[in-house]
Amino acid sequence: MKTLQRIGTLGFGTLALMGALMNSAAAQSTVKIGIPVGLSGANSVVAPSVVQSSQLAADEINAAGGILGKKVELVVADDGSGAQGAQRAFNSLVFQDDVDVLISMETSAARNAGLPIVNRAGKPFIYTSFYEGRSCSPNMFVPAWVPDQQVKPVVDHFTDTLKAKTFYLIGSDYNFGRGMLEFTRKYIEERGGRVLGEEYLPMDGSDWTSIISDLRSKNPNALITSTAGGAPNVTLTKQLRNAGIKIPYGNLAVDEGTAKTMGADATDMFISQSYMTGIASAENKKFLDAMQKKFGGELKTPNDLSVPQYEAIYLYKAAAEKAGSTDAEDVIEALPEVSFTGPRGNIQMNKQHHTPLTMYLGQVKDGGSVEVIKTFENVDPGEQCPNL
Amino acid sequence: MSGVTNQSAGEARLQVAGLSSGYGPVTVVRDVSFSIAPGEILVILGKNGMGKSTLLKTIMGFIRAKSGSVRLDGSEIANRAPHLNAREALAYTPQEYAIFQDLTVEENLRLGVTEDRLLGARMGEVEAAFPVIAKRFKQRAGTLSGGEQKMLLLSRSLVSRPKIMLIDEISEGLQPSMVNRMAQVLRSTSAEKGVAILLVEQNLPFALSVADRYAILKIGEIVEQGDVAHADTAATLERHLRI
Amino acid sequence: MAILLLDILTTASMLFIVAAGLMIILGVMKLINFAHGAFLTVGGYAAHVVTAHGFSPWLTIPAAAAFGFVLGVVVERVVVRPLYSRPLDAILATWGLGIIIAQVIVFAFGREVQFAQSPISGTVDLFGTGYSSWRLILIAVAVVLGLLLTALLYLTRFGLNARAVIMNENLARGLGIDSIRVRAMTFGLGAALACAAGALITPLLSVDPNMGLPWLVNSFMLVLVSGIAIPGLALASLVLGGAQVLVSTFVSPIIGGITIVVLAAVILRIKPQGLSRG
Amino acid sequence: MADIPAAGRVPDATRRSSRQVWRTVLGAAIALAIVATAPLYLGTYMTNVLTRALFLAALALTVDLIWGYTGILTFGQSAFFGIGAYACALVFTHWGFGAGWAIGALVIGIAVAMVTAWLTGLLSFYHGASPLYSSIVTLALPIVLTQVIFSGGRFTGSSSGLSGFPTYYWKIDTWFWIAGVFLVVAATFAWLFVRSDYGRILIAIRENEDRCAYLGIPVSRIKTALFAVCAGIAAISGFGYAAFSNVVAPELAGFQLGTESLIWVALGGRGTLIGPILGAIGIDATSSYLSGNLPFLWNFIVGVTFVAVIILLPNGIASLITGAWRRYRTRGAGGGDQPRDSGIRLTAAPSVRAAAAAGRSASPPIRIDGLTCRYGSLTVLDGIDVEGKQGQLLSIVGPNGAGKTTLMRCISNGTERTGGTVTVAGTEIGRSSPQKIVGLGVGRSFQNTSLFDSLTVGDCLRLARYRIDGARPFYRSETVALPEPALEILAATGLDQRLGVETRYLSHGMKRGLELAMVLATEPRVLLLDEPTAGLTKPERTAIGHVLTRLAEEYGLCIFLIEHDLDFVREISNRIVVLHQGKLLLDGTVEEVVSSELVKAVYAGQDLEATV
Repeated sequence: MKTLQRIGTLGFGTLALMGALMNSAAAQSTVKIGIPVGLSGANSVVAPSVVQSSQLAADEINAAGGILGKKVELVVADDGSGAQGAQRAFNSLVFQDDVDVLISMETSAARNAGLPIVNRAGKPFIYTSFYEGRSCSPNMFVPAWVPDQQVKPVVDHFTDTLKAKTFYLIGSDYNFGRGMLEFTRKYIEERGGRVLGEEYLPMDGSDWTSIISDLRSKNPNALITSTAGGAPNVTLTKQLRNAGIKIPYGNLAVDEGTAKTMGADATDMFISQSYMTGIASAENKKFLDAMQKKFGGELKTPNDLSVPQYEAIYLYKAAAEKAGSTDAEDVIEALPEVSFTGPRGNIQMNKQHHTPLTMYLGQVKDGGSVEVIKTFENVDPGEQCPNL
Repeated sequence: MSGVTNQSAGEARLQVAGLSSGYGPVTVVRDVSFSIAPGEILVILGKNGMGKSTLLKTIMGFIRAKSGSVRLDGSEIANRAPHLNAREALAYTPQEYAIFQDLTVEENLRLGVTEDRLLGARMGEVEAAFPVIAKRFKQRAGTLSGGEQKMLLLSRSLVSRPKIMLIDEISEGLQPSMVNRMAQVLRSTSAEKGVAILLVEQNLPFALSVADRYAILKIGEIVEQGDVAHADTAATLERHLRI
Repeated sequence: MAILLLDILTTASMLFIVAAGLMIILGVMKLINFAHGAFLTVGGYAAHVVTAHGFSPWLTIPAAAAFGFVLGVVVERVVVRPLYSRPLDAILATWGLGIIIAQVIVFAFGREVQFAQSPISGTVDLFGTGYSSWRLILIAVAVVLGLLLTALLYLTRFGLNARAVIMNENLARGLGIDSIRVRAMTFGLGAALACAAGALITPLLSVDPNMGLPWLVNSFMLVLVSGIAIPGLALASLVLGGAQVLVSTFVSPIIGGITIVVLAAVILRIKPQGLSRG
Repeated sequence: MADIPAAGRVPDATRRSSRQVWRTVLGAAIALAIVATAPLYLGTYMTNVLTRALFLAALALTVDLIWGYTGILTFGQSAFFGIGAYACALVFTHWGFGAGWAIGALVIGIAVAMVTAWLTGLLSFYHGASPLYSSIVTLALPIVLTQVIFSGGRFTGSSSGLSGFPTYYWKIDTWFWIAGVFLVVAATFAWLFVRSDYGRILIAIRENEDRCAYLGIPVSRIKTALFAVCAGIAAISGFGYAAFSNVVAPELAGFQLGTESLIWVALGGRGTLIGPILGAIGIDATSSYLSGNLPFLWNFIVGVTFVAVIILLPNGIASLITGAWRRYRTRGAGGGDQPRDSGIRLTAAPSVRAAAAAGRSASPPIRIDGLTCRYGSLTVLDGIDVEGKQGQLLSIVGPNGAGKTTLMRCISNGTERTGGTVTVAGTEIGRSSPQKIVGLGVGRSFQNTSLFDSLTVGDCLRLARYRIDGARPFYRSETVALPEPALEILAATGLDQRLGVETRYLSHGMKRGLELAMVLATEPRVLLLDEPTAGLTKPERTAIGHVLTRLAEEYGLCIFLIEHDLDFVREISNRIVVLHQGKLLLDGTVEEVVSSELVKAVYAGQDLEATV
């Protein structure tokens, strides 16, 4: 029965979307926001939550009169979590739907593939996903964290509080995985720690046997991992637990929702995020309540990808209003100058198109809830794009 | 001219009428008719490439009959799947690759019965006919000598308690003494159990020592038939089979 | 060193378990089942469903096998049977089937990672260190599976019929064996083994719509290298799995990931019939 | 298109082929016109989508050549596409950008792809390799390549690939034209290629690789060369794709794209060129349109359609249209089994009699010493010594399983025997492959008449002349030069009137005749015939017997004949070799064999034949 419902929902959803596509030509009195996102492929697990938070932002803005008096319209396209799909999605959003802005969370491959199209068209592009850093384009803005911001809380906590001296790093062999761990290694060494091993497995690899055995034989004080989201993260954690590894375990790639569904395997894991559902602020409470009200049982747990997406739409609104138009050039100029206070606090991007953020170090407790154990205010992204 | 019809359909165990078959567009067996009564042995004679093996394969259901009928105790079995024919007591012994070389003698015999438990009860017959086979029970069939392999073949047919045996050149490559043994077993099987036997042979002495009747196949057609005991037989065979 | 040995043994066991279903199908039906990866996935989801409904995690394996058998028999009838005479097309059709199964899973369960409870978790103390209990259990499972399959093939009537069909299908038919039924049963058995394998590896893996895919190519290579025989598969799993572990440990896990594929291509060039023949 | 000026000057006899070329050129011109005007009414988005699709269609084209025409199931064509794409991205990112760099990168891409393909071919297309093995290698190729890209770190951009490298930011229309012209040119060449002499060879390889080898066609070399050329084309399209889209990612070289391209080809219709192109464009463009909104449903539909097409329409969706067209045409023109104008003329090749005379003085045409062949513990042939003399018709008799066919095999394929030597005209054959032995002058016919079903009689004959006359890559020869005896057989069987008939429609007797004519077309000095008259009617046998006698007597061929029909043997043969259980029992004249006590003893009461 549930299956049927899902298929039904999917059917209606797509019908509605197609309807939206067909109507799009008629009404030019709207602001179109293109959302290329990985509905299929590696990002498909988290993509629905991103779409949901986008919908909430659009609804709220429309209820409050829209942007410059125009209604906000979302155009979602599947990028397949990869380069080819992203090109299709960006092409169709930019050239077919003629959107005013692209706001989305994507894989690095998809972002890289879409960026030339964005540049060619001169559209603003707010990339709402944390990533490995140092991707620069005059058109692209990043209100999410980069390694410089995320790694420090974990390493600092491990070295200062848990007195870890030796570390072991495990990642998936891809840009994000390697970028994160490269930074982590540097930072650990800066802090006087030692990295005993740094190992990678291909993205679709699922057999961590030899890496875990190596880890065990080197006997480090702490472990930090940065795998691809979804399956590799889960398989690594499962196999670590199965192998009885109990040293402090910092996971740079897991979000609250996944940690929760992992059950007992995730217990005691450390995670470092710019957003956690447990943030005690009026904005966060309001956001969570609104999400709950809007989506009810279908709600996907808001996370460190969907919340920046929500805020990014508001940032775009602020920029357009500051510029007084939705003209691409004006908005691009205005974006670094506006701010928005959302569930994560006050968000203001800098001249290098990246964002100082408050980071939270959390630990997964029995039952899957995440307890915030430390807050790091206004962590600077560092020199990401000095040439901008 | 084609046809051996000295039996009426009512008595026939196997009745073949107007049967044609072949490979793709090529017709190899043309309009062949004959019948065999229970306890009777018919031998099909002819040289290589005349369609003898094809005829057996068509009766068994391996090759599609293009036209004609095949009746077992009066009911049509033409173009029925071979495994169904086998289960209804047609025991077919092909000329080549007729045993499973990599299976043991026992396993080969088990494949002759529909259920494993039946084999034990029927082993007596095998022991009586070919004592050597019973002795080699656990041996791999491929390690048997050529003659022993042929004995295994017949044994496998015997344990299946067939109504009809279709046998393709069983005597080929055998020592004369062994050929005689085969002839004895076939004769007694047919006589004591009322099995109808269709033999395909090139070994004339063997064929004539076993069969009740003969038919000569030439380029797919039956060109001559008759009783082996008939006075004309020698002359007829001479005419058709020698140069 | 002891750990390395255990790693090799457990990896080989996993490979053996995962590839067995593919081998049975290839052996009897001369058909490469590229939906094998999808069958593994189905097994993982079967495990998920069983534990999500509160049944014992130990039930996941028989449940997956039973479901796989039914699935296999249906698939054989609809997709595979028309393609017996076109073996290369059958590869493509089963690959397409894999795509379909993955999509159906997405419709039914969504795209996200699912979880199945493990029958056993934690470690056992061996040679002074703890070693994953489930991995150790897999060694036993592989051994039992190998013995059971051998027994099935060599001690039962079904096995005798199946072997007869492998060796000479026409002769088998002439002896009353319904080779079509044997094939259907075999495909069912192969699918059942694949699904059971899927359930067996879920305690170490995540359940997601593509979980089986990475195993497909490796299983395929193993089966070809094995020369289509149970001892051959055991040997191939040990050799290739061992090579994978060694390369991963001493060279790099990334190169380890392609060890099986490359080594298999080389072995098959030298011994086209695989390890257990010639 | 270098052939076109030449086509203008060809004499009358080749009018039909030049019409073929002109028709192709006309088709290409129409396609180019469509390409030229399409951006005008398509709009930016569709132009963009189609530009990508056109590059992918070129990839599908190469898959069709390899799989559809030649029958090699390849999962790895995407690897070459990826190599071309990465050549572009790597050079532009790390070394430099400009016209010189672009050409350099393209050359590097093509060269790397072709060398990789050539090595892959060496590995997987050896004689006797199973078709599955080459599929395995092509499967491993993209997997390994993807892993290499992943581990390339910053250099290859790992999983994220490379993007934003400098490239030509031409207008999208310009890119569309580039892609369109490239595809049309590639397709035109491919179209002419598959209809040329070489194209027939590809189909022949697909239908019966082994027979090709026994006609002296270097199958492995042709497959490897084709693989390399297709790799080059795929690399060019990958290069174009990368330069246009300004991004490369590991998935461009991956196994998934490899299988996807198979799906395009299968759905479009393998072995049609146009079908796969339309399949690729159609599916890629539609998925651009639909997958954004219906990603899962879309994949599901593609999967179901794919499986259904494989099962129900093995020739793809195109076959629905071409099938209807063919039915429509045949209603007017009669079925495919009717003789049609084949456009082929037979001519006489320079006389083989002269050649035979020239070689008369040298060593015996064939000498076999101590030939032994074992399969495991089974000895099929045991120490056979025979010498075949010029102009001798030697019949090999013996009961089934005596090793007659194995003897033929051991002579015609150097890898078959386990001991002893075979010397053909003074040259020891060593471990030579069948096509090399054909080159020495050994022709072999087979027991079963498995010809090349979808080739016409004329095509088959030309195929048999490959070793002597070669084949042209973009052009179809109009004449087939055949040695006199081959022409005689064709005339005797009436095949010369049926040159345009596909061989599957031939009668059994005609197939036998064609088989023999094909073997003779290779101009052998030694002829190995395995039951050439099996299943023939009396007049047909007589005709063939007559030809065989003349071949031996007038043309000086040495003929080994396996024959059961002793009447026939006696009529035409002057020497008989008796084999029994792998041993040579007797070697003598017909009379000697018949009167031999030894033969009688062995065959006593057993074999009618030996009592001749």
